[in-house]
Amino acid sequence: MKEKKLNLIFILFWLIALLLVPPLFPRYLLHVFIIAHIYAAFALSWDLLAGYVGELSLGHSLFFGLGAYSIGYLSGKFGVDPWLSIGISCIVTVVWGLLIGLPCLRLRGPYLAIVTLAFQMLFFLLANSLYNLTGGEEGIRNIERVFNSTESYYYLSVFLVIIAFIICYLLVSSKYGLIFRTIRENPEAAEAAGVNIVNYKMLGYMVSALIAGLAGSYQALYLKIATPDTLSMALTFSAITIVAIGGKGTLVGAVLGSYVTTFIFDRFAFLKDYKMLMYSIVLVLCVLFFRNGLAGAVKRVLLWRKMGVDNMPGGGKA
Amino acid sequence: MVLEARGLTKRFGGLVAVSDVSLTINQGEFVGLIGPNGAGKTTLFNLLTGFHRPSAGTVVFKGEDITGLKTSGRVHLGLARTFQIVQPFPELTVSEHVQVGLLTNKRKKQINVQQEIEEILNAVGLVEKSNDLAKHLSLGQLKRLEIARAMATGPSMILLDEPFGGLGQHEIAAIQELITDLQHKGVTILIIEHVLKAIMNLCQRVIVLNEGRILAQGTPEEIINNPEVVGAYLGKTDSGQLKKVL
Amino acid sequence: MAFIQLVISGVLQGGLYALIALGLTLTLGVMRITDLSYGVYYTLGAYFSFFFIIKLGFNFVLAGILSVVLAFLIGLLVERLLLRRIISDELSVMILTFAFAYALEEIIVFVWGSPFRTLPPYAIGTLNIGGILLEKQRLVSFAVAVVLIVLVLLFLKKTRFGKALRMVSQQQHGAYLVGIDVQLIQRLTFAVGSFLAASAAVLLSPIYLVYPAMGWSPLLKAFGIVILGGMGSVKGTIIAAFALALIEVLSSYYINQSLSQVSFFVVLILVILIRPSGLFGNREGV
Amino acid sequence: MVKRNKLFAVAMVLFLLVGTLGCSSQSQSGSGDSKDNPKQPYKIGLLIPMSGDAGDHGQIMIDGAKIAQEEINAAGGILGRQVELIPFDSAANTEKGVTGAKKLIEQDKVDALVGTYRTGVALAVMDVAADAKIPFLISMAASDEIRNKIGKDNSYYKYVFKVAPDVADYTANLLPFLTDITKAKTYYYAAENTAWAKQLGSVMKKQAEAAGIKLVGEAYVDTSATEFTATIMDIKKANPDVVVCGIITAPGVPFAKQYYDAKVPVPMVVTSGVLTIPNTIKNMGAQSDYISFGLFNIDKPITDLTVPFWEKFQEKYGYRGTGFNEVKTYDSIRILAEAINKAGSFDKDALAKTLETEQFKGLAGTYKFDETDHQAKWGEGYVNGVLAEWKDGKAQVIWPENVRDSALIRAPWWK
Repeated sequence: MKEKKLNLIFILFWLIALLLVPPLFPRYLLHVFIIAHIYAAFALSWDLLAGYVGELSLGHSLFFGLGAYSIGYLSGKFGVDPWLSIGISCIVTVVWGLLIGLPCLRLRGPYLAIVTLAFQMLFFLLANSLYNLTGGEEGIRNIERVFNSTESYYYLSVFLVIIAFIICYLLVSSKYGLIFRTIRENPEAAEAAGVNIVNYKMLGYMVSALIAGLAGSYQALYLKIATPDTLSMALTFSAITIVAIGGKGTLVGAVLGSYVTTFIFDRFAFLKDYKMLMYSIVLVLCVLFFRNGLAGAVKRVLLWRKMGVDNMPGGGKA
Repeated sequence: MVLEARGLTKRFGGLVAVSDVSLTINQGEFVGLIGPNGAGKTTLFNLLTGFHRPSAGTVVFKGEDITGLKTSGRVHLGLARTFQIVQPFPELTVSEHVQVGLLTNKRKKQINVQQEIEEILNAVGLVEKSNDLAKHLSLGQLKRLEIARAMATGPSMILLDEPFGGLGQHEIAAIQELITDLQHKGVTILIIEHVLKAIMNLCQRVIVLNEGRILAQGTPEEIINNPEVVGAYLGKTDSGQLKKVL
Repeated sequence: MAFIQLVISGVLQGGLYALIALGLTLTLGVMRITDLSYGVYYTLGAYFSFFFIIKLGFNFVLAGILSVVLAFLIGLLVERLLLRRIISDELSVMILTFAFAYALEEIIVFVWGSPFRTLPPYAIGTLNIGGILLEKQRLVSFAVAVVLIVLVLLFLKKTRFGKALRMVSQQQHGAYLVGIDVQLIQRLTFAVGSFLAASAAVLLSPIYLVYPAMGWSPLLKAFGIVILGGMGSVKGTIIAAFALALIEVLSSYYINQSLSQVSFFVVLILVILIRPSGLFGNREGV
Repeated sequence: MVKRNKLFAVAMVLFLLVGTLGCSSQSQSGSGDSKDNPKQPYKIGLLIPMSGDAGDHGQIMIDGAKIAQEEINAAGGILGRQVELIPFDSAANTEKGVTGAKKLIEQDKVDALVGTYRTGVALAVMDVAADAKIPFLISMAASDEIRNKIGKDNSYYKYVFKVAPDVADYTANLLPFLTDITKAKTYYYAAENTAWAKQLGSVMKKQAEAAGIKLVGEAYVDTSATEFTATIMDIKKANPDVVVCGIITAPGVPFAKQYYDAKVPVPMVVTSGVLTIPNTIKNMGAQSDYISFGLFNIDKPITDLTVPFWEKFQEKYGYRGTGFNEVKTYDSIRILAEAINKAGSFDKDALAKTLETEQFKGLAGTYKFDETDHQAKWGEGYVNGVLAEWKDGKAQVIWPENVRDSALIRAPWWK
């Protein structure tokens, strides 16, 4: 139960730090923070599936894009109130999560990975080619402006990422978290212990879709446009990288990883072509040698004197 | 009658692993399932517990046709199992293994989970290991953990797949005791075991499977003296030799 | 007439699809991993032959042989240095191979740049047999692909290595017990997969074109074919490859040309949903 | 378990550290607002893709931009201020594009923005530029939607101008091939299944019909297609006088090769993209022969700037320009400099007024922006393109007549 209190302390500290950002930092960095928060929320949704349920969603940007396009349609095309649009687009992504998850989650490992990838590619293709419906490369525009100042968008992004974190945290620290981990560790044994794995995977999948969709619709709201980029494989790739760098199955890792990679990307913008190379090599090395990521490294440094690191309960599966 | 199988058949491609098996097991009974390697024992277990769908035949548990039910659904009805090759959750603690079983137990109100975990761990003798990760346990401890997890689901029948496999005399005795306790609590038990000696003492009835079919069933005494069983186990040798093996 | 022309085109295409998918099906069957970097060996094969033909001026045959041999060696190295460390962790393998595919793409951009490249044709012109047009290049590529596939099949059937490979594919634990060096078999199979992907690229890059992201599309096609045919079933893979190519060509003429890719995804998704074990797979529970 | 406390403490420290890092480097680079100061360079932010699938375009754009920068600086700069270029890799991604625009405007304090390759990026960046009241010259992104958006709210997008040709200009560029060169009565449109190619197709149809040319068939193929037997059979069945090709990405090459091998008896003209780039054609051998294509510029005396630019480019970088990226980036920067020089001040409103009213010389002709939607005008007397044909790996200009190398070279099997 101590852990719960400590996580609350983390959120509190984090929140205070985030509130200090606008007065202390120049305006451009607010934008970078906003982007980092969008990625953090998206990475959290991916980590929930990969790090806790143990399912690799290779087409995860599908839900990000669905969120973005939903708000694009509602606000940009039909002039629905943007706040209402966010709510509706969350429902839309959850329904899509259900539609896709329902048949797919019976499948395991490679099949699920490939089917989610196929769905994402299909939607990406359609977004690019169905001009009348999706605007093709131009995307869907004219999403209503909700704030005039970057600060307000920033606070909204803080709200978004904290909400995403809390949802994920509450889920994984409840009995559902334990059940998710049994599915990750050994699905057959979980089933034999009475876990209806399809139902629980479905739950994880829908919550994950909800958060990814929320991140996507926030991005569309902020940029006032939804383009096929939101459905791209590169976006999924960045979520995977963020989680791999931050530490899989820790949640804190997704947040840390997002700050680190976004700021590194920003600092090293001058590297041009090489930064993607650097990025992907870092990812390969993380998977090979640094499997618990930043969160794991922090844990290791703090605990190595006191007890064997391997004995840490609740740690992510290596 | 708790569990009944009628005409169970399982084909993998061209291979028939289980062929037209019918059996009944009564409330509170302790039944052994033996047979040479590749006889289809584990496949039969998988059919009974829902890991495999039968190619033909039905499974009835407590009067309900469960042929189409998933494994977890059968567990909720009170049909639990253990695995031949232990299947722990490596990164979960021992108490979490038990907790999962309790969480999914829908027939029972959860009043004091912590206390129940302790009780079960006490029963299997893992209480001092309750905060250890499963990956740090020995094989004997893992075998007991399997049984603890199955017990936590509140079963009225347990299917044990070689609970003594790979263990030493001492550990076998401990698990034997655990199983006997279970039986005394009224749990029906179906057990696959290679250590025949162990189950010959425990079982009230033994079913022999060979090449996917039921070869014989009866009391342990009848089985040992059945020439067909002897043939299946040892080719064309005499029953004296089988008795020596047993 | 139109129908015959289309069927012939579909068959010619199908041979190459089969070649690409064969390597993946072997890897999946023997290693039990989802190799998302499979397309990279296709890309590498194309860039190697580009390098040998254009930069060094080698002839096509020599360049092709060198390219596939290099791809084979890289496959060996990747298996040894990267995959072996984490092979038991399914999720890590997928993330690693996905990341590796990205990294290699970036390395190719770094070394050769990102523009489109083309290669000269190895056989120019078209045969006209009673109104049916047969491009010589596609005929040659089909012939080589068929020879390679037959060689692989013979190899699996006749040689000791092939038998061991099939044993590992069917019963990994059993293979251990009878004293087969499973690691060695897996490593060689992975390299053979790289070899097959690269050889498809060598045959196809003079017909298509060469660019860093070229490997993703064959990767998805190969996965689709393997899933259609049933994981680990060589026969199913080959039949599915031809079936898919024929469906593509016929549907694009008789239905709509823009739908071949969409219909590919739709068919793939449908098959997985209705019959997850594929058309010829028999593995239980997926 | 208490140790977890430390974990989060360290996490927080890390988090703040990263933030401070960002802050400190910011304070170094944010070097004051001394605008209009003749000592300060005039900063132009270039938003271009340097990585991702449009990555190779970015370098060509920079190469073109650098020549403009050198020329302007050699001629004394913009009202005495030297030009400084600050590129940012937008990776052809909307979010990165907006990030780039914000960084260039808020951190690097650029005076103007030039660029964007993708329409989606341009549409998002337009708003950022308009909010910050920074002049933004769109150099490559072509869609009509950009000028529609400007036209609808002309006062908000006061400083946004579109140097890039419109969709209708891409097709107008091809039209002489049908009317003057081949005197076609019918054409077939083969394109890839993207919104861009579909837009091209519908605009082309309108323009062709106005010229009395009928569309007799069309095919939209996948962006990953490799096998075109069906398309070619359909073309033969439709029996057009000309094939217009809108397959501008990867499948363009196998299509052209198969088209050549199948000896389709009619000429083909390509709108832009992969088949117009010398690098692609280089190793295609005979299979690239007889492909005609539209370009925005080539080393012919279209204006007096053109030939010197192409020579300088070739000499400086050792490769030939593509006639798109480098030309439009160069022209955008030149226009910006010329407009400020003409306006005689750095005042943005004066600049916008000058851009709206005056004419400017570029490589591709004379730029005159529409007063309401700020689109550079196309046609005789304004900006215009050229048509060329590949033969033996070289681009032979076939139109307009005053600069052409030769008439259309006919393949032996054409009807």
